[in-house]
Amino acid sequence: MLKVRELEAGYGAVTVLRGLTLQAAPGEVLCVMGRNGAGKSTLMKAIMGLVPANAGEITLDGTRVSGLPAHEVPRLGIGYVPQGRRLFGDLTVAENIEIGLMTRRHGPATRDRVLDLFPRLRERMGQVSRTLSGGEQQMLAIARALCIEPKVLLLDEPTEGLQPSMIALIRETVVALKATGVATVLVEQRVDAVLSVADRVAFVDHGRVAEVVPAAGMTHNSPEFLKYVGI
Amino acid sequence: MEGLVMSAVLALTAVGLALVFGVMRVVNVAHGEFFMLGAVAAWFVTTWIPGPPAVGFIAALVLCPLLVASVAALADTLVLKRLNYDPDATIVATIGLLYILQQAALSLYGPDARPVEAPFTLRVQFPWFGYSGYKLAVIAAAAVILAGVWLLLARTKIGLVMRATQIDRETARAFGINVDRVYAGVFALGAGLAAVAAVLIVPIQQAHYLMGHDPLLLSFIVVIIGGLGSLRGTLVAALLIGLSDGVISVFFSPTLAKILATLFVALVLVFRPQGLMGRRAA
Amino acid sequence: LPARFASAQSAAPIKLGFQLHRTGIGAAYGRWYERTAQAALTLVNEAGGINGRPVEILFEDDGTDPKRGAEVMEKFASQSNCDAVFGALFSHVVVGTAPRAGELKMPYLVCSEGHHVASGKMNRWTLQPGITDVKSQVQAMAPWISSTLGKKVTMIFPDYAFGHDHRDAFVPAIQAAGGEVIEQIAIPPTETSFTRYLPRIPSDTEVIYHVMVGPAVLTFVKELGEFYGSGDRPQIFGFIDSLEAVNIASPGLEFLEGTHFWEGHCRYLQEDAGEHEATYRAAVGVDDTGASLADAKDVSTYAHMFSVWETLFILKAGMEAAGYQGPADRQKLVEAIEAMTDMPYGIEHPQGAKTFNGKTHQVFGLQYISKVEGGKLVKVHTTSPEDGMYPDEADYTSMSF
Amino acid sequence: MTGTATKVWALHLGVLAALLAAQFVLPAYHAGNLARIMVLAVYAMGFNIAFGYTGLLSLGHALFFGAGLYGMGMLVALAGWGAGAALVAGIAAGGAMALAVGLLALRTAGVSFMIVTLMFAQAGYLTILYYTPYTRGEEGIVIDRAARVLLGFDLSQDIIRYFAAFALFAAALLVKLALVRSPFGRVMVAMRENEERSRMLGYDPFRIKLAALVVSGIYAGAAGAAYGLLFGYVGASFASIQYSILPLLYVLLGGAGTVLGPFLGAVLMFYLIDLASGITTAHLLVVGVALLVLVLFAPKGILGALRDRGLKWLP
Amino acid sequence: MAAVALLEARALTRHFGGLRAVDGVDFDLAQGEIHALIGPNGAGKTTFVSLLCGRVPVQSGSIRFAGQDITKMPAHQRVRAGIAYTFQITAIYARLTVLDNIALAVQSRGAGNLAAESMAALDRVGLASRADMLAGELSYGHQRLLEVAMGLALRPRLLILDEPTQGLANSEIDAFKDLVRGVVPEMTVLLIEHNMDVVMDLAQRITVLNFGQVLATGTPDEIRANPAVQTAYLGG
Ligand SMILES: Nc1ncnc2c1ncn2[C@@H]1O[C@H](COP(=O)(O)OP(=O)(O)OP(=O)(O)O)[C@@H](O)[C@H]1O
Ligand SMILES: Nc1ncnc2c1ncn2[C@@H]1O[C@H](COP(=O)(O)OP(=O)(O)OP(=O)(O)O)[C@@H](O)[C@H]1O
Ligand SMILES: [Mg+2]
Ligand SMILES: [Mg+2]
Repeated sequence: MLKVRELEAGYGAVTVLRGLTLQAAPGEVLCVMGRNGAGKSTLMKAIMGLVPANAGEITLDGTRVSGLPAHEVPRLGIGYVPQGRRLFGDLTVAENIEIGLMTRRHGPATRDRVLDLFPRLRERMGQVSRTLSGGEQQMLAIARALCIEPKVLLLDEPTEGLQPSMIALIRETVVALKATGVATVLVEQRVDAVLSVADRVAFVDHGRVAEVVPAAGMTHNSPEFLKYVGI
Repeated sequence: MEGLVMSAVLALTAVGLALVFGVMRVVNVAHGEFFMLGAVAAWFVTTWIPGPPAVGFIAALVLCPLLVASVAALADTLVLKRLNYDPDATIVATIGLLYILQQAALSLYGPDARPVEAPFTLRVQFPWFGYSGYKLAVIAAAAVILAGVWLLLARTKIGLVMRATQIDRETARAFGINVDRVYAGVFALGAGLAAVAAVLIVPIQQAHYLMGHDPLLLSFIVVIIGGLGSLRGTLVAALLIGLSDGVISVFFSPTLAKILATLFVALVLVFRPQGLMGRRAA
Repeated sequence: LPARFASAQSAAPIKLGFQLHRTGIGAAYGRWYERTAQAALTLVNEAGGINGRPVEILFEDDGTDPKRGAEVMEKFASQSNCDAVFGALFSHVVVGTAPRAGELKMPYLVCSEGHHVASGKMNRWTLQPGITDVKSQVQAMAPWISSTLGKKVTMIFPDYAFGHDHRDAFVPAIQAAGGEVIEQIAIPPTETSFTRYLPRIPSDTEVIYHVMVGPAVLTFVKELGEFYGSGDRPQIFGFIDSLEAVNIASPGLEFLEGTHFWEGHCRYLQEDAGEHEATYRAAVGVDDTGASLADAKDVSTYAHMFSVWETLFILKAGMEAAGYQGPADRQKLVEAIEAMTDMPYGIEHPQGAKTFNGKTHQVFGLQYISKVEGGKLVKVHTTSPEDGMYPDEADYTSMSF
Repeated sequence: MTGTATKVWALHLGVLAALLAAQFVLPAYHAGNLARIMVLAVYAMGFNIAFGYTGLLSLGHALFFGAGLYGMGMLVALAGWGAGAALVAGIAAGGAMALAVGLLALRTAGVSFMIVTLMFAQAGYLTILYYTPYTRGEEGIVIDRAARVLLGFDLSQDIIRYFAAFALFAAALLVKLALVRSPFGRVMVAMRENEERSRMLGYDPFRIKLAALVVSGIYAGAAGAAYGLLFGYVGASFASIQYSILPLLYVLLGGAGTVLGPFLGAVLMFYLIDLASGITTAHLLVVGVALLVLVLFAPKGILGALRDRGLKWLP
Repeated sequence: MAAVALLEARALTRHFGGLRAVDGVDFDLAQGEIHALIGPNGAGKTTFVSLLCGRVPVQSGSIRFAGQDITKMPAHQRVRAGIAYTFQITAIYARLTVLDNIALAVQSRGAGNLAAESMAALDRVGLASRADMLAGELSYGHQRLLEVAMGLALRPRLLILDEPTQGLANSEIDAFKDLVRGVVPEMTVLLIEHNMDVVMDLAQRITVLNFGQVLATGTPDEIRANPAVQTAYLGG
């Protein structure tokens, strides 16, 4: 289980996260919502060790994650799909996958399992990833993260800029992952996307989790949406 | 032929620079000093080690690059890393490094140019003039090492990790790549390659504490002309630079040939800014 | 202070600034220039200093750079209040510094070989009393080359001012001596390898005249050796500048056996060396092969560094002649040096007797030609002072201070 | 807004006033140094306009400095021109050279630009060496003292030299200050920050960069011509690559994209070398270590660091 | 749609190597309309508008804008002629303040009172309170807004918005819709969007691109009903 407790983090003198607490259990999809600039991406980066935690603690199954050098975080089993995909654009699809596999030294078996989820990628292993279409790039970014066989998967706005059919595809993938026992933390702006996959929704406001609400029973008109993301 | 020797050595040095520049985006002004350090160290090693020149030379060929690589790795961890590889700050830092290395060589080695004995003195005699067998060996050695570097980059996981780091270091970290170690390694490898080039050249040219200047400039030119990130381009450019003024000097006085060659190469870049083999930036 | 310095009130030391090529391209020379100056200084002070005052030398690195050279001059004059400045060898430093010396009214005694002083391009404050200029050296050499080595000469020289000076002086000189220059190979300044130029040497060349400087010269000599191999080759005459601070016995230089060199001062102790030679060598710390007493691998810039020694003694003589008291007498010092003519052989002039030309601010002396025999430089010819004379090109004494 | 403007002008006029007064209080040695530093600072300021503000990292500025130096020097030494006319010609030569280089080199960007300018400068340097009969190559030429008289002032006199250097420096500083605070200054910075964006705001990157480079070249040419006139020496070493790197170093030390940074960097570098060489014979080591320490503590240069630590208004 | 045509593109083509990114597109924009451009990822939308605004040179075909042939006109002149483009991938001056970012746009069109007009432009998108922040320190969504604000500040005749709502929270999307509605009919808006709510809400006409070619053009209702669009894009 991923636990974030009283986390404070920011950029230089700017503090963005101010005592943020949340947790995600295996097999659960936790959606994180909040206004622009609330600190959602910063939370993801802080978990990954890419932004240093100034106070508070992050643990994964009891192991302390915060304070580790950034490159050791994924080795514990945390997969990350950054906002804007951030593929290794000049590398081929196969090489991007290879990097993912190297993180925790997984072999061809893992690769096959992941590619089974994304048959389209299997057709394009030799293509330079920069030239993939937006949706394909997003698939690759998720596939790459899955190659580390994560216990926790962090997805930062994975449907951004995608055509509706692609969005549906990504959503299906998230649901499929749930069944494998992965804890998913999903940053998402679209209410309908959230409602269709989330188990719980955490609303971030001013660097804190203001409220955590079970998704079951929420509708488009739930007051939390109005309050924290302004609908 | 002379141009080929020069091209070979230049290619080695330039590939070292290209690695550092390509992966780390660091304009390493001290690259030439690593070259110099390799040459100077080669002099010390060959002088200390008794026995036939070949023994000392081979020892130098192994030890000097290692030594220079460790100096570079040290510089990386102590200074460049702390600067977060900020492009401007690293220019100042490597200028500082340049001064330090130059002074170290001047104080410990002295200002004189000193020769290192070639490992063998085979001479290939053509009817009209003679040619040093050692120079042919340099060309061959450089070719082998370059092939090795190419294999390393294109065919191994180390190469893949380096390329991934080059493209996006933050994301590389998020996939378990120890970027600090990759950077230190690349900086060391780059410096080591310059040192190898220097050890190969000292039996032909002498070790001198200011000898790093020209290789630095030429390497930069070669790297950019070749097209960043293209090993093949770097090679072609090294050949182009190594041979160009030789060809032009058939028609003009040597100095004028140098001027024209310089302008010519500059114009190549003006009309093909991405370099010979480089990809045009998006 | 030692009692031998005359009186307490005048015992403030005389301060001399030394523009030292400690770093930069001239560093190989600078190191030995510093040692030579120190040795001469010790001697001067042991003998009672100048005008009864101890002498002190301030060494300051000029980085072999004209801009820094001028700054160093400024420092000597304005900050240290030196009485005179000397020591610079590389001509761009000299030319870059001389204007400032003139403005600061600082006697500037250069140890460079350039023709720039005698050509009248400097100023009243700049003098070259320690060493003969290139024009004179070359001219003195030409008759011997033509008569002994051969008449058809190919010149190989660096394609910049120093090389051009050689070309401009040697071509007419060898013609006057009945020879001719059949090919001139000017090597670009940034070159580090020379093999590609060597095929341009005409096959009927009788003498190769080479003058290269900088750290690449060893390469040049080696490549020349590789080019000719053990086959026939023309006579070879070079300026020792190519091999200053380099051991003739270095690997790759075997080829030099039997070739000739100009030497400003014979590096190897000659059989017929003058009486002061041994004293001079001991003082500077050089053995009979021209290497450091402390380290036989550390070869000196023997052919040039005497100029530093001699210049210090000229300063002494000049100051004594002028009754030099302090910076206010700097002009008198220059006038006193201008008035000098004969400089007889002695410990003050261990390289040989010289004649100073006050009008051109240039000294003229003997030149030596040596042959490499058994890995040593053996003197085979000494030019006469007249060989190197040429008509005055300037009269500094008519210029204002 | 106006509060900032007052502070800015007060600071810069204050610096100028202090420099003006320095001549009367400083010992001759330091005054002499300052004169030299001010001229070189003009060169670095020009470099900063291209590099610090417009983002054009040129490694060929020695060509523009050299154009000013030789443009002035050759006309005086060979054609017998007067100092005033030659000075103007030297400045023009710097600008013209920058224009010519810019027309070609600005077709490239980033590192390619860096290398193209470097190579043009190298060609220029070799050209100076090649025409030794006129230029005396690396040995250089002395500008006759008699020729160094401008508007009746003898530039070889220390005081006059100082004021001449000061006048040039002051003019350069104020013009630069006005320039970078003008709308055009903001557009230059826009080029540095994001060229594609600027194009889509309706600016022509090529022309703006060319204009900035020409201004930069004019500064460099002015510094070169003034250097030759004030110090009486014209030599090829000033056109060598070292003199292209020098202003870069000054600018980075003082703070890229700051008005006073280049001057500060020049002062710092000069005294670093001067003091270090007084302390030890291994002075390059001291200078090298000092550079490392400086850059570790102020990676954006001194003024850059100050700007980050609160003096946001520093232009 | 009786309005006069502001922009006419004819047989516009741009290939990258073998890839037909834009392939013979005919396209008209009426003065004062809000026109949406949709299509699958990689359909060539960005490339197409890049041809219109001059960021990518035209390979063949022609473009007329306000009666003038601008096919060969360089990008910066097209901006001056009244075509503004906001980038799909945020392109702001990260190290300049928000105010400077806007000022650069305002000064480009030669405004009188730079400071006042810049603040007014920021106010319109609700960024006035952040005028002194460095643009790079804005959150992603605010950077998007700034991007749009710069386009608006140019007061163009044609405003091209490339996925402007990407990364915006729902509340901001609503504000954004109001903003866009407010600029017509003085400006004409060409909008690339994947968010169908926004498209259907705002657009008067929609063009669908697929594989570099126009698949359909029509009103929102027509497009929604078009089976080809359903399969190619909206998914099912
Ligand atoms: N590199 C940075 N330096 C300084 N401040 C930053 C930096 N990156 C982000 N910030 C600030 O941190 C805060 C949170 O940013 P973050 O990117 O986490 O927001 P977000 O919730 O992901 O927003 P969005 O929905 O727009 O992506 C913002 O106020 C932003 O201005
Ligand atoms: N400079 C370029 N070089 C090569 N191919 C390019 C270039 N620019 C775009 N492409 C390719 O052209 C095609 C169309 O790209 P474009 O960006 O126009 O798509 P889009 O419709 O905007 O997609 P999205 O909705 O994902 O933004 C893509 O396959 C893309 O990879
Ligand atoms: Mg975010
Ligand atoms: Mg697009």
